[in-house]
Amino acid sequence: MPSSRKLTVSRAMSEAIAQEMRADPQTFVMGEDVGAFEGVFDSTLGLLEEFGEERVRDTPISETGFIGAGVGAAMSGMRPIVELMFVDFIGVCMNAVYNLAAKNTYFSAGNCKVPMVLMTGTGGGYNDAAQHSQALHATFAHLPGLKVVAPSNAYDAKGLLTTAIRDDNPVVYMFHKGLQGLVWMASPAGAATEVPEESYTIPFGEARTVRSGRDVTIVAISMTVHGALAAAEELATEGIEAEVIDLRTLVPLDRDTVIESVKRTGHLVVADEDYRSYGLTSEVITSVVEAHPDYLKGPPQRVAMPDIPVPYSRPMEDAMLPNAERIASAARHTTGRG
Amino acid sequence: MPSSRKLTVSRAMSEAIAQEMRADPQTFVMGEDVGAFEGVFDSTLGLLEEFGEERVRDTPISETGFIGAGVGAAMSGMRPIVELMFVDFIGVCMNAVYNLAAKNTYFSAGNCKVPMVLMTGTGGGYNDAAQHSQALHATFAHLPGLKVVAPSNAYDAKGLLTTAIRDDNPVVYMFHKGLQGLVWMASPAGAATEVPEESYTIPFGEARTVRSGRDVTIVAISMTVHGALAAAEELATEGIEAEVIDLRTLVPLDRDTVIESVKRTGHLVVADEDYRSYGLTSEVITSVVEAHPDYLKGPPQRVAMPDIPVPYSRPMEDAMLPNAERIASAARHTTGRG
Amino acid sequence: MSATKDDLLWMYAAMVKARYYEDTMATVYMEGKKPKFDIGAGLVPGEMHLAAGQEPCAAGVCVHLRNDDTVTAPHRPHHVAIAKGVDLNRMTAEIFGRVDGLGGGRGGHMHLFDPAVNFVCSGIIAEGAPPAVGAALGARMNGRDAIAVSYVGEGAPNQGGFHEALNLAGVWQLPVVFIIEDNSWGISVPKSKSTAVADNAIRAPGYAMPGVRIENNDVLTLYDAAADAVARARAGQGPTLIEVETYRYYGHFQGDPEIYRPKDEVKGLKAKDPIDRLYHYLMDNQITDSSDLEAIAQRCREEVDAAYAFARKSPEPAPEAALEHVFV
Amino acid sequence: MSATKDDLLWMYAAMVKARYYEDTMATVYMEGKKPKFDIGAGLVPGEMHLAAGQEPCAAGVCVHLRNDDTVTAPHRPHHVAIAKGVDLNRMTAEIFGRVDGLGGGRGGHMHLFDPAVNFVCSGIIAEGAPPAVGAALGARMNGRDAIAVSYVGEGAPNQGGFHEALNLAGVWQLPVVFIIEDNSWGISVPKSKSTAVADNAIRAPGYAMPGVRIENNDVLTLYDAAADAVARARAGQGPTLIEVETYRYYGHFQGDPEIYRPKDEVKGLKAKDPIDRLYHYLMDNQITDSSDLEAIAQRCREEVDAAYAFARKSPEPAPEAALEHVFV
Ligand SMILES: Cc1ncc(C[n+]2csc(CCOP(=O)(O)OP(=O)(O)O)c2C)c(N)n1
Ligand SMILES: Cc1ncc(C[n+]2csc(CCOP(=O)(O)OP(=O)(O)O)c2C)c(N)n1
Ligand SMILES: [Mg+2]
Ligand SMILES: [Mg+2]
Repeated sequence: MPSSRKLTVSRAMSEAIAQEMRADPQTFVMGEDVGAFEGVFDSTLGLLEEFGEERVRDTPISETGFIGAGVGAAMSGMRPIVELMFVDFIGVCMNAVYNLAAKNTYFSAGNCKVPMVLMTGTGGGYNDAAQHSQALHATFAHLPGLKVVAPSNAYDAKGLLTTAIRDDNPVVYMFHKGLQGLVWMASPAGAATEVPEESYTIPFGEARTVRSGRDVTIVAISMTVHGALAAAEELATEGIEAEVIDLRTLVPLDRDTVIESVKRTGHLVVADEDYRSYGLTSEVITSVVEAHPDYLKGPPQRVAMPDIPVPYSRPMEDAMLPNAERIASAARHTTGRG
Repeated sequence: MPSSRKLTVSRAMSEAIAQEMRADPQTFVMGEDVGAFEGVFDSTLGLLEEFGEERVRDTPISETGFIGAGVGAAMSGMRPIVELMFVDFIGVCMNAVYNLAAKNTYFSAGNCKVPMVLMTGTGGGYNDAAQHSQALHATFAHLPGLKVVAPSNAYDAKGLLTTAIRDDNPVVYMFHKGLQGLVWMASPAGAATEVPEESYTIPFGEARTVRSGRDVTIVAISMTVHGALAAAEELATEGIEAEVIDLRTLVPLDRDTVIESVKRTGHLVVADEDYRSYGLTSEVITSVVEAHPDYLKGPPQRVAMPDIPVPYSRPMEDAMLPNAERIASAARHTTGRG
Repeated sequence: MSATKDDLLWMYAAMVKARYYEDTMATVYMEGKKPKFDIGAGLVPGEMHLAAGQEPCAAGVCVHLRNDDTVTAPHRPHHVAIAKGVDLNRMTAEIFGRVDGLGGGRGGHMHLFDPAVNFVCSGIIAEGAPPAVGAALGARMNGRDAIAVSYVGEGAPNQGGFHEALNLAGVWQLPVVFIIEDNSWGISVPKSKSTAVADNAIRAPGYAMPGVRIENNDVLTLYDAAADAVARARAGQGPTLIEVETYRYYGHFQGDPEIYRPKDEVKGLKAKDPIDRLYHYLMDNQITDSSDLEAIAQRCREEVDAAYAFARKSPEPAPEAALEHVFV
Repeated sequence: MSATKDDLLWMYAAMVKARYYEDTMATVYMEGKKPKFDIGAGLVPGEMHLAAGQEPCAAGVCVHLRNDDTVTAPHRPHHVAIAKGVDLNRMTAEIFGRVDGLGGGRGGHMHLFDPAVNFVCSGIIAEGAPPAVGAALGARMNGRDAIAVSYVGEGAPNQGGFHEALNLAGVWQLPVVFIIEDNSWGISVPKSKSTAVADNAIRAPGYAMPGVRIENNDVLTLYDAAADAVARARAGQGPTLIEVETYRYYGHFQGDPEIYRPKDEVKGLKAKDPIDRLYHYLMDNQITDSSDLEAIAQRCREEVDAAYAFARKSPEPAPEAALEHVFV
């Protein structure tokens, strides 16, 4: 009988990694503070103890070096899982990701492959300011050759990470710090979930309809899924039934599930913690409109971080982050009930 | 009497820089091969000779170093113009741009400013493959704190560059290699234009309607402006009158001009050499739809680089780049005349 | 040892002030975070990196600097900011996220910008090194004899941007002094696991600059080495690299469980506390007396207390103010 | 000098083949680009970086390598690819952008991938250094004694990623050999303007590895130095840095106006051509005779000619094939 227990996202991630490392000796973890510290955001809990320093490898603060080394290791038959501590640090190493990991398969017509996972912490909400609070979803999703994953809960976190590790392509796995279930950072109630003990995968490119509803479609990802669900509860008390879709992956993007939902609801809100312009929100809205310009019965809404650096101070950050209130109000607006 | 002569984009750029360097001793140029070589894409023609090595400064291949140095120089009162030879190289130095140049003004509540221009060559079409042919417009435009400019012709190139140099904010000035008018690379006829000798500015955030038309709005930028114009000529012979809008800047983005045009034409095609997903095309389409969901009478169309690394081989690259034919066919499709 | 009495007392004050500032912050930071520690809760949210123990690195260098010299500091900036003369009230208000903060609450403790004394800092490792080169370049191009000092931790020299900055400063022979604060830890990673060499000064010849290593967190030898480096820079004789062995008393950030370091490491470090040592040096050499030193310490504490009081009183920013100052 | 006759003749062949390959390419590249040079026109479009003159760097190192050793090469890769044994037909077809190319025409001359001999290259400066470290790490983790060699030009050591790779290789003591091909130019920028030191070998101690400089493009001294470096790496004794003084006969890319370098520089370099010198060495020391050497050269030319013929005959890819192989 398959058993499960409630796990935080970080425990679910660590478990996925441990299971894959047990199954395949070519799998290893590398990054800053992934060893004795067990990951600054607990993504490598228990791994050093079980697998030792060679396979759970602390690195210097040399992201270009060790991510590039990950690519080289992956191309020579290993399956590295490399951590970029905060996604904000991508600026020092983006080349290794988008010019190297993302393109070598193509350059070689598939004769070389890069089975590497880059896992990285995203998001704000705990006042860490503009160099430690970004989501940057679209920064990765815009660049071809990378699969991009951003789970909202522990069940998905484990299944998607297992899929990522087994994928023969480079996968950017973006975990939200505020969903990890850290003892030192608040996380929403829905982030920790029942998680099966055995290993399982979740296919990329399949959004999950988290809540069904007939009046408005709220598309969300990562942290905003929780805001969207809270907004849906609130809206339900007002007689608006929201359908909430958790995209789970940005690349591949499950446009069909969104389109099918909007066909029924006629209204669309997209909630994303990344910056508003040139991001996920416009990609989702356009995907619907270009397929079926007549599905939308009201103006689609974006709820996203405005085009500003993430502010430090609590009142400012709170007012800028997408949250249940802003999502609900967008839903009211587009359905004409605001 | 103000005089003008026909200039290539590269001569127009070099002239703008020279005039600003004459006017302000704090202005200087720095980058790889900007001195004796006069810029790999001719952006610094004649500058070494006139201003000398100190103000026209060849750098090591250290983009993080010299762009970061540009930020430091700018914050200490200089007005550096820094060249990143190919935009594709942003991966080795993105941090200096988006975490440093783009955010210091905000962090300091405007007490510090970063009057730096980062000029960089974009685009494909001459078979230079996936690490030397990207447009990456949205990669910059997505990140707050940067103004992003991409001229399509010599007149705009000079005026926008002058505006950029005088701006007290960091400006990313993206010039398309294929528009420069290099002796060793083909460029479209419309790229070189009459250019006034005296200095002038063009405000950011003002799109230019290059051609008026009542049937369909084609929004373009940089190289795709020329494809859009050629498409419009072609469409005119079929009785479809296209309005062509040259955005000129991605940040700020002149949404109003596009919306006003689509209000009249009811149809929208967006042409961009950058990757299709999570880019300019969806941003423009969404900007129209969220403002006025009823303006569009047909499905909006994106003509962009597919989500693939830019292929090397000529038949493949030719088939993937946005061109007049693909733009015209998108216009026919959305107007129902395809 | 060449330090004048004035310089010695100035350094003593800078160190005492920084120490008291950090110890106060350690307490203040916990306000509203008990019984359960939540990084986003309380009076001062977000990450907090304190520099208690590292004061010599700040005082021994900044004593030689002028307002028009630029300093770029990393994520652990308070001691350097204090030694550089950053406005303490507005700095503290910034850390509190208040309207009177240096950035009106937009930046917080890793993003302190005080143009009056040319102080900047940033949260990305080694990010400050290239801008220091740029500031030095600007000064030289304008014929000014201002210099720039770039501070980083010992984890940073393995970051590409640091290397690029050193090479630029070397090839252009710019007036930059690079200070590496070697507290032997980069979060949980010891220097021996991050750095191919034990002593980063070994790398200096690779950039055509002198390299010096200061042992034992000693402010007096650092004073001398920095005096040379600053003088060379000001005279147009090019850059210098100085690595300082120093101590980190607190965790990497407040809340750090510190599972990675030996329980008694800090106790051992505190036994050779650099402020105590300077105190005894001043006393033993009869440079001053204990009442004088106590008066200095008292003034420092008052200044720090006043800064915290200022910050507490400063209003919270209006939420929509977040939309301002993206551009000037 | 320890090279066996076999090794000497192997190096001679590798150098002759590479030279003939590049000289042929220089001609072929111009097909369809006359009278007006247009980089996007002709049989072989795009940028073209030729390595004529730099053959010793390739031959003197790769002579010591096995198929399971990894080589990462930069934008100027042909001579190294040839010495590493990359499939010449498919390499040439790739440069021609044809279906039989190593990447089916997707990559072109800067992106040659031949997994059969573990050869990769890339167009971003220093981008190959970290992957070489990773390949070496993979080998060691699997208990294999394969090593990795990273090639860069002398412009690349000032790029952050190169530094990070050297430190990683040093701190983890991995089997990597770093080769710097110092042709003294980074496009138009001379080494003296890009690099704080004249000799990059000076930087090696900063990464806890030996550093060697080979003067005068000499394949024989390089052979020895590389033998040591490869042996050390294979034996688990860690990385080595070798900088080779070498010559670039052509412009940075084909079409380069070369306004930045003295008109007679290349003439001077050709007077001490490394292939000529090896030829005379082999003759003078009676290691072989001229007919043998001519036979070798003849075989090389035939192989190269065959590769170009193969490429010419290979079909153009279908346009829509561009959409394939983004993912495996
Ligand atoms: C590019 C980058 N990588 C990683 C981090 C995360 N990080 C912040 S501080 C730190 C350790 C820094 O160590 P060190 O340079 O020795 O400074 P210390 O904290 O000891 O003062 C790390 C890894 C970062 N801020 N930037
Ligand atoms: C990060 C990066 N910056 C700039 C370039 C452009 N570029 C290509 S080759 C080159 C010069 C390289 O010089 P060197 O390393 O000496 O190699 P060589 O061309 O002499 O073989 C430059 C600047 C690049 N490809 N990548
Ligand atoms: Mg440290
Ligand atoms: Mg060179």
